[in-house]
Amino acid sequence: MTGTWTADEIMAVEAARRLRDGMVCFVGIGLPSLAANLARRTHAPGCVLVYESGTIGAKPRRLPLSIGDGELAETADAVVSVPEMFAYWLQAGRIDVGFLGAAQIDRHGNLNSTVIGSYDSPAVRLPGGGGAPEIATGVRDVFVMLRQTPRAFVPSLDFTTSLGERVRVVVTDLGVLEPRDGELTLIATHPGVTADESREATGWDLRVAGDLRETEPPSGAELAALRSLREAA
Amino acid sequence: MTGTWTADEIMAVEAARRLRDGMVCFVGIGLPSLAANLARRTHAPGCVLVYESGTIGAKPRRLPLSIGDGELAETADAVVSVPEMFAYWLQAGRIDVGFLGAAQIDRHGNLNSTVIGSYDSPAVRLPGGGGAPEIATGVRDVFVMLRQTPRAFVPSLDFTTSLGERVRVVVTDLGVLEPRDGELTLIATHPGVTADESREATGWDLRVAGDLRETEPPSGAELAALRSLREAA
Amino acid sequence: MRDLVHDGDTVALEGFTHLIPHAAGHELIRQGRRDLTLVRMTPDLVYDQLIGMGAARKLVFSWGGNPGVGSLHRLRDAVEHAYPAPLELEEHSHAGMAVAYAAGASDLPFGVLRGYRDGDLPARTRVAPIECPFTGEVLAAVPAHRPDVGIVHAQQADRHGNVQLWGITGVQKEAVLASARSIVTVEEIVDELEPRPGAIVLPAWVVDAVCLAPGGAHPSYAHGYYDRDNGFYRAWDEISRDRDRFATWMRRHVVETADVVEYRASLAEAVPA
Amino acid sequence: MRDLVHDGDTVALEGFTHLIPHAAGHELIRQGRRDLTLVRMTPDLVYDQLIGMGAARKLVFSWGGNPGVGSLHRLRDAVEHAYPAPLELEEHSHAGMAVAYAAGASDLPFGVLRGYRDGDLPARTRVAPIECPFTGEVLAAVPAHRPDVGIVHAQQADRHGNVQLWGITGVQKEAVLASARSIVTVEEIVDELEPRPGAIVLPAWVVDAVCLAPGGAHPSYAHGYYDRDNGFYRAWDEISRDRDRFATWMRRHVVETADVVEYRASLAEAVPA
Repeated sequence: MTGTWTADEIMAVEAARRLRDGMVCFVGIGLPSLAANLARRTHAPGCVLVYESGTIGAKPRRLPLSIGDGELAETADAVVSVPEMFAYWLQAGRIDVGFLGAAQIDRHGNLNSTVIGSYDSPAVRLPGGGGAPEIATGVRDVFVMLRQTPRAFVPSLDFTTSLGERVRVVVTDLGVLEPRDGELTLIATHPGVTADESREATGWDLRVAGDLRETEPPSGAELAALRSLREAA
Repeated sequence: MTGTWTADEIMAVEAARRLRDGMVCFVGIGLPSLAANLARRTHAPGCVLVYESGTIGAKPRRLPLSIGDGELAETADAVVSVPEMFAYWLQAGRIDVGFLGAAQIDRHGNLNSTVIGSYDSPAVRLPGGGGAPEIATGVRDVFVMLRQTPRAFVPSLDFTTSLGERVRVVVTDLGVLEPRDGELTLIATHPGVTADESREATGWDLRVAGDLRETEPPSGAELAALRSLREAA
Repeated sequence: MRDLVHDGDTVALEGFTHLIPHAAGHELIRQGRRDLTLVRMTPDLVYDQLIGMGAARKLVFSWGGNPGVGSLHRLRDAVEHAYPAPLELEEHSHAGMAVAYAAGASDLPFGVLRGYRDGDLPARTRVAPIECPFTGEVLAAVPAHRPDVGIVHAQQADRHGNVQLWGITGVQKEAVLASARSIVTVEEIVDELEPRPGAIVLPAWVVDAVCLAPGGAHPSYAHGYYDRDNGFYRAWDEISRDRDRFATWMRRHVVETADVVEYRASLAEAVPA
Repeated sequence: MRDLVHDGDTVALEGFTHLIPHAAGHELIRQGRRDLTLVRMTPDLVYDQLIGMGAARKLVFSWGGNPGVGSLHRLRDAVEHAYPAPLELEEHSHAGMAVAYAAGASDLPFGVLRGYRDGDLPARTRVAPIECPFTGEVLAAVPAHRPDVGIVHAQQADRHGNVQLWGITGVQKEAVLASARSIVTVEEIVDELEPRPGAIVLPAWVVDAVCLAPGGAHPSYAHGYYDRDNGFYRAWDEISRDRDRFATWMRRHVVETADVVEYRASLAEAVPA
């Protein structure tokens, strides 16, 4: 089963690998949830999943389809109210890792999930910040998962929804970026992707690390765990 | 069974009579709890009892011995945390009546439950305010229950623990005081007690209402309900 | 509901991903309410419908998407093209909304959080810096939410009107307690509420009206009663994308149905077609 | 516990009328802890004992009586006569203590309430006026409680260290989450926690140590396990009134017992005598 995988799959695998056993993760739906649940099923079974709907220590048997899935409440160690979640758990600094996505990212890891165009007369009204502004400043480490295109990786955001100061890694469909000297820098490309392709998919002049490496391909075990998770959903 | 009753009994009966069906009462242990439970068993079965331990709508089958009695939690409509109790329920103005006691009261209904003597070097260190400061300003009507002596009914408090501005009635072992023109005024004496006896038991020059009346004696039904409550405890 | 919600009111229909009060939203549409200020952390389909039907003047929110699917097209159309009417936005973060509801439930004029730091959101919302009098740290103050009417959906009420909901309970207690008036729709009315793990109970004396509305959370779910209709959320993307198709759908399934029972029946009929 | 509580620490033993962590208090006495700042809404017998044994330098509290009985004589002796040592007081109202714990659990430097208005308490506690930036209303700010160690007693832990308590849960969650370190004593350790109505769960990763201490709330109670020992509360009035009698009692039942099991056994022996 190795040798062929989708962009979503390698993104989930690369993000999952960065989670350690026992880490407490604030998880959104979609790719972050896939990555975190994959980590729990592979190398980090003790990874604690926290969803902003109030479920702490959820151990879903199938991939949840919304952050408020009943499965999360049924398998959680505790279910708390939303005000408690944001005050006692996120703001209090109890979360190690928070995942964020966005429509736009800049070279400092700042994110836009609010509007394309001007705020008052937007070309595209996006859903908005949701939990992101306080996740971005309340967790220890922010992991961003985002497909790499010039429209998403922009020199200047149309709107700054959340700050990039705690962004430790950006996992894309083409490779992995980490901040080096305050600027997101390409540190790994996925198998079959060149640094130039990654630069072309970036709206600013992307720095490439001197020690650029290639992402380790998803293992058979990783892909099997990932696919069984998705099939169960 | 009428015709003879204790000071506690007539105080409980007089306080209970002031509770109406459906009123929400913040109840402390001792006489207030006795009064409120008596009201529920006589003319106000829908009186809602709230204890600061977090029990809302408690319907104790026997008189609780502490404000955190397990019986209260078992029979309550809801049990909430102490922070929630003080913020969402008391502070939010959802409570109609709060009962307070104290070591000292002045003519404006201000109460002292903190110290006798000076704060830094007290003759008697009392338990302190507990819930009283915010009960006194957070409920609509404050009912005070307090035995009337010159040591308790003082011209000037040693310490002001809670404010008298919402005190609507003071029920004592001798009679009933209500504020008239900003000063507590004797409006009723219990059967067998004279206005002079009440004045002698007061450390300031007690005003007596022109329409002073005599408290209606506890009825047989009231006393029976009261005594069965205490026996069950 | 006709007596408790008026044109121009500020109304909060809450339910965080779970127990979303769709039946109540539909009833507001049937009654032709106008100029509402709609408050809700996640507008979801329930506000997409109200906005698309022209019931709203203003939206107070923190995340306005179709969860797991994409955009709320009626919300976007209102913001991007003022269709069917302009929509004023008051935009928060989730944390800010939660604190604002909790402050409202506590009858405090504001709540405090460590948030709204830098970025462009603070300039677009109602937030003010507030300094800790002890440490000097500057935090964010948000004004309390004090809706005219709070509306939630719950699993059960008893015959006295006490309400119990369980599973993910979100911000529903705060939404009810922060509001001047409140309405609860329920899956069923029972003789006595059986205490449940994780439940919150709203005593009858803080609720103004309880309405029986079985299935009233659809397409959201009611823990212990029915699952989320994920297919409907996906289908909504197509239904709501086109103005006319949306209007036709709303007419058939909401405006021309009398209540939640007829609404559910109309959907069942539509599926084979 | 020896590793987690040090002389000079600020320690909060919480449990509002229910689940008072007496066994933990006794262990602090056996270990001879000194100069503690003791934080607790209702000091109760557990702090009367610690204060009488000279373990405390300061008390942070809101109501210091023997509930339903009268005074805490060791607390009074310390305040009125500096015996066995002077005791500094930081006095709050219940509402202020609750807000201070909630602020600590939220990692905010302060909390806000409508309270501490006039009267003599504001001058004797840590409180500051704070103005609402939106309405101008002046409210009270209290500094957050951030104890070094939070200690609570619970009914159950599972083998992973997750803790569940139910019944009246008071301010225990806040006390644990506001503290830098935390210790939970439990009635029993079970294979799996069965969700209970009204329960709060503290995940293992917010608790530093779980200690088995069956009966560890005595003379307080553990809902579902044993009742409050009202007779003991009444008896304490006499025991604690006299300095020597108190010292003798503490030596026999606490200092010279090894743990909660021996403590309970020593009480059983004492009753017939």
